[in-house]
Amino acid sequence: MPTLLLLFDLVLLATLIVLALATVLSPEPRRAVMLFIAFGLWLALVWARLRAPDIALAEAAIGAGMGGALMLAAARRAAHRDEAAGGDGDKRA
Amino acid sequence: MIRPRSLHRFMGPLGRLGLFSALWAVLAGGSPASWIIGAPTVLSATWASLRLHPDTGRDGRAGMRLLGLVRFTPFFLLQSIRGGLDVALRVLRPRVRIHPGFQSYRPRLGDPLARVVFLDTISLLPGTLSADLRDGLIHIHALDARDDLEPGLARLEAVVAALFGDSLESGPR
Amino acid sequence: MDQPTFGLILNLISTLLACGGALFFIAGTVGLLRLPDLYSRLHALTKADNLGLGLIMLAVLPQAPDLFFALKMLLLWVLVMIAGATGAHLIAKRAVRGDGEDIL
Amino acid sequence: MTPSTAFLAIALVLLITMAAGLVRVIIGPSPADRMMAAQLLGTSGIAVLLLLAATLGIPALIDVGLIFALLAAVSVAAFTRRRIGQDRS
Repeated sequence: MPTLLLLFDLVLLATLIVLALATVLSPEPRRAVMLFIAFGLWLALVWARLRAPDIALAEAAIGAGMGGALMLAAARRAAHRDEAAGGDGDKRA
Repeated sequence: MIRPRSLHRFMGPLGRLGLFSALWAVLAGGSPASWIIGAPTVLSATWASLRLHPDTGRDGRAGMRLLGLVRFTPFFLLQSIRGGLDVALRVLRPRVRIHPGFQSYRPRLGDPLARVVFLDTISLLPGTLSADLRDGLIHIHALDARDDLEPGLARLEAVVAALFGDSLESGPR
Repeated sequence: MDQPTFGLILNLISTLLACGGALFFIAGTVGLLRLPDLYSRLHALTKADNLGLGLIMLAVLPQAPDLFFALKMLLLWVLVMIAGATGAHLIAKRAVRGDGEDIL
Repeated sequence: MTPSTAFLAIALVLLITMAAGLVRVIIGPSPADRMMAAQLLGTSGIAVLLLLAATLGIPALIDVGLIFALLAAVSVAAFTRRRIGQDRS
């Protein structure tokens, strides 16, 4: 059981770090937002594993939920403005 | 036309109040102190739902029927198990065996709420996914478009119609 | 039947159900990665996942501390099913109509 | 084998499945694919939370699962929202 728990923690942490890196390094705003939502979910899982359900609740609701929805809208608007300005849209990836 | 009498109407103000109260009791874990927050919440939820969806059903026709629910639930569970097994077996074999494509179906359900339930349950039926509802025609994506989906959909529609006490003879809109 | 045997059988059933649930989750993810087009992937997502969650929920159900917890779990499953089916329909509709695909 | 050990092992399997699903978030190709993968993440996350709640003995974790379900619905609705005036249906 302890070994299994350690393995669980290692997978959880490794994926969290990979997700954070992928989010920060993503060149496309909308992909970054999607990865940010996934990151928020994952971080909530980490808090749950640390026996802190209240913080996990806040992270999932505010960090991933509200923040993600707002950032989706913002990314959409930014891409729209780029396109309206005759730019190359969000095809910079 | 003689309409089947609703045994349970969830659509009236009192019915909604009861429903939201039950929901709160489940969410809050039945602690009496939680009703300090729960009572205002339940009241405003009832108010908001009446405001957003004021149609309490023409002479109670839109009410959900207990008998229909008893018939609907096992049908739904069985179909959802079949749907999951079907898609899992298709995906897990070495060569994925699908012939995706679109078909369309004309629903005969008149009640808007019943239509929403119908659309959602189509997605849980084996091999079908409701993609669009336009001009009274449902566009359905099928994993195997060579099959005829008509009989299965008609059966599902009959079960949903029974759930809402809706008659299929009313025709499209 | 005495108490320990009953508990053992219950545990066995729980474990089997959870394994079945995990199998459906694996099938859903494999479908998501293998299937060729968006609509087919949606099929794998909605069906396999809802069933997988249902089985896992049934497995955890005997461990529930009280009745309210069990009811809450059932409620959670129903909500996920409604949200999943509606979400799949919305995503498919958006793809069929092709609106906003270039914006986001 | 006690069920809690088995539950933990299955939670680990689900975690690995979720990590595999992340590949779809990263490669896309369309935004809808990414959204779908995020939804899968939510559902599997709820399953992991349920298993953790049973293994660690913290019933409150199910509330986090409820928020996950809410989150999936809200983000899909935000994602599929159409611009006003684009489509009148």
